[in-house]
Amino acid sequence: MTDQKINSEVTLRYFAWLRERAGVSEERLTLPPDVITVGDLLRWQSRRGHPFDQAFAKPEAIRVAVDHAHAKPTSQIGAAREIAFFPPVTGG
Amino acid sequence: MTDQKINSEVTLRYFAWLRERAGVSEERLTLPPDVITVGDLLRWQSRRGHPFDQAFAKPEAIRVAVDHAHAKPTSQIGAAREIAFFPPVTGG
Amino acid sequence: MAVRVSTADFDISAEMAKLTEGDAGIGGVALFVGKVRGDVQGEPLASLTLEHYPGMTEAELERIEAEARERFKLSASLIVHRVGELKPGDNIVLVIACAPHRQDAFSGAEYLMDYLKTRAPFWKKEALSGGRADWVDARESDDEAASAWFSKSE
Amino acid sequence: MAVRVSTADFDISAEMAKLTEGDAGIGGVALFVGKVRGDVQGEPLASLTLEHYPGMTEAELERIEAEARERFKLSASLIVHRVGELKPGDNIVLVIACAPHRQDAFSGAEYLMDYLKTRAPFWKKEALSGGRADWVDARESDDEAASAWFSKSE
Repeated sequence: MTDQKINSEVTLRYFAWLRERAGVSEERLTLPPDVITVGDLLRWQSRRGHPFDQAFAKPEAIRVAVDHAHAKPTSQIGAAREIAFFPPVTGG
Repeated sequence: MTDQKINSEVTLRYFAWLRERAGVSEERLTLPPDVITVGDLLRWQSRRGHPFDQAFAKPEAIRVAVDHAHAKPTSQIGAAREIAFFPPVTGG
Repeated sequence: MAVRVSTADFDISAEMAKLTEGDAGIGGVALFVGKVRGDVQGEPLASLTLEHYPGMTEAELERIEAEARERFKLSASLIVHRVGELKPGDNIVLVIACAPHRQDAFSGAEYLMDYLKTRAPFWKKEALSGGRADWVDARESDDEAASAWFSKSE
Repeated sequence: MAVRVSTADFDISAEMAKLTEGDAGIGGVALFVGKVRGDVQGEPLASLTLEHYPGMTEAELERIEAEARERFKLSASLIVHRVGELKPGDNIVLVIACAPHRQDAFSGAEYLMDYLKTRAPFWKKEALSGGRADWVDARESDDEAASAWFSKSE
């Protein structure tokens, strides 16, 4: 037994070309305990194996929202319930 | 007989409070030969007697259009057919 | 490209549909509607009467529209201005500027309004509910808004 | 104040009437309509498909609207954005900003559009008539238009 914080389950969502390349629109999983920030999460995705390694090969082209709000690489994931990955937005 | 140019008849029009103060919306007349510019015309109006003297007492508050185009005090009247007097515009 | 002076109200959707119909190059449409406010510095307004200079109004609006069209490469544009007696809440003016991209559409509509306000021969007379009626004074800020275009680089 | 995401088209006149009804303090209404252009760099467009992030879209649009309302003292405002498959000439987005005076209305509508374009989670996919379909790239000029508001004093 350790005191290490155990992350709870989180929903990951994917949009636009990221959804197409990841081959999934939504998944529920428990993140590893060393994934603390949005930047950690992007690195984890890029090392996750096919097809995520290719989808996340250029993390600078990917935007992240935590619980429906834009987040930065330095943002803490904390007790987030939903994290989304997508390219820069092109509405309007 | 002199060579002096004889002005032909011109229509003068008045709008908004200038129309109300001048007591006329439109008149046709021949301007004196020494009225060459818009500035001359404003001076002539201010010396024309009641009610024009009062209507034209503050020429800086009056705008002039010659043949449907905004004119300056230095603009030549030339062979104008219609000259209009009005306060600064307030549309929109 | 069109200008119109009218006692009747306008239908914004219909005017925009007419203006954009058949031109698939239009990506942005900016519109502005000026309305009669219900009070003048706190005193209730009974009605607003708009006088204009028939003949010059149309000529001046067409000049303003031609300038905006040239400056912002507008695909289409429209100015409709009402005259006569209007009530609080009534529409006064409609401008529409269509362009391939949004910035030109916005700039075109603002330019049309700024110059319409300083150059088109319309005059407003406000009748207050107390019975007094006064001609509206021209606002210096309108002249400033129009002359600011001279110093803009776009 | 309202935001709406919809597959259906909007009626500009009806939306504006609902927004201004009963508020006699409104003197200016600025509107913007974004439309689907018929070609992509010269190649004919077959259709444009808009994807969005339900839940975040509404939250982000409401944040943008609250900022514009506060910054420009808007009397009322509206954002309607369509999603799904659209054809050339179809409407994509409507923003309306109502204010006592025209400059705040114009600035409010421009602010809403600038931030909607850089922050609201919508993505466009263009299907060309030749059969190719590509996700639209974000334009750097959109980020610049939005960040320019930080340096504006108004």
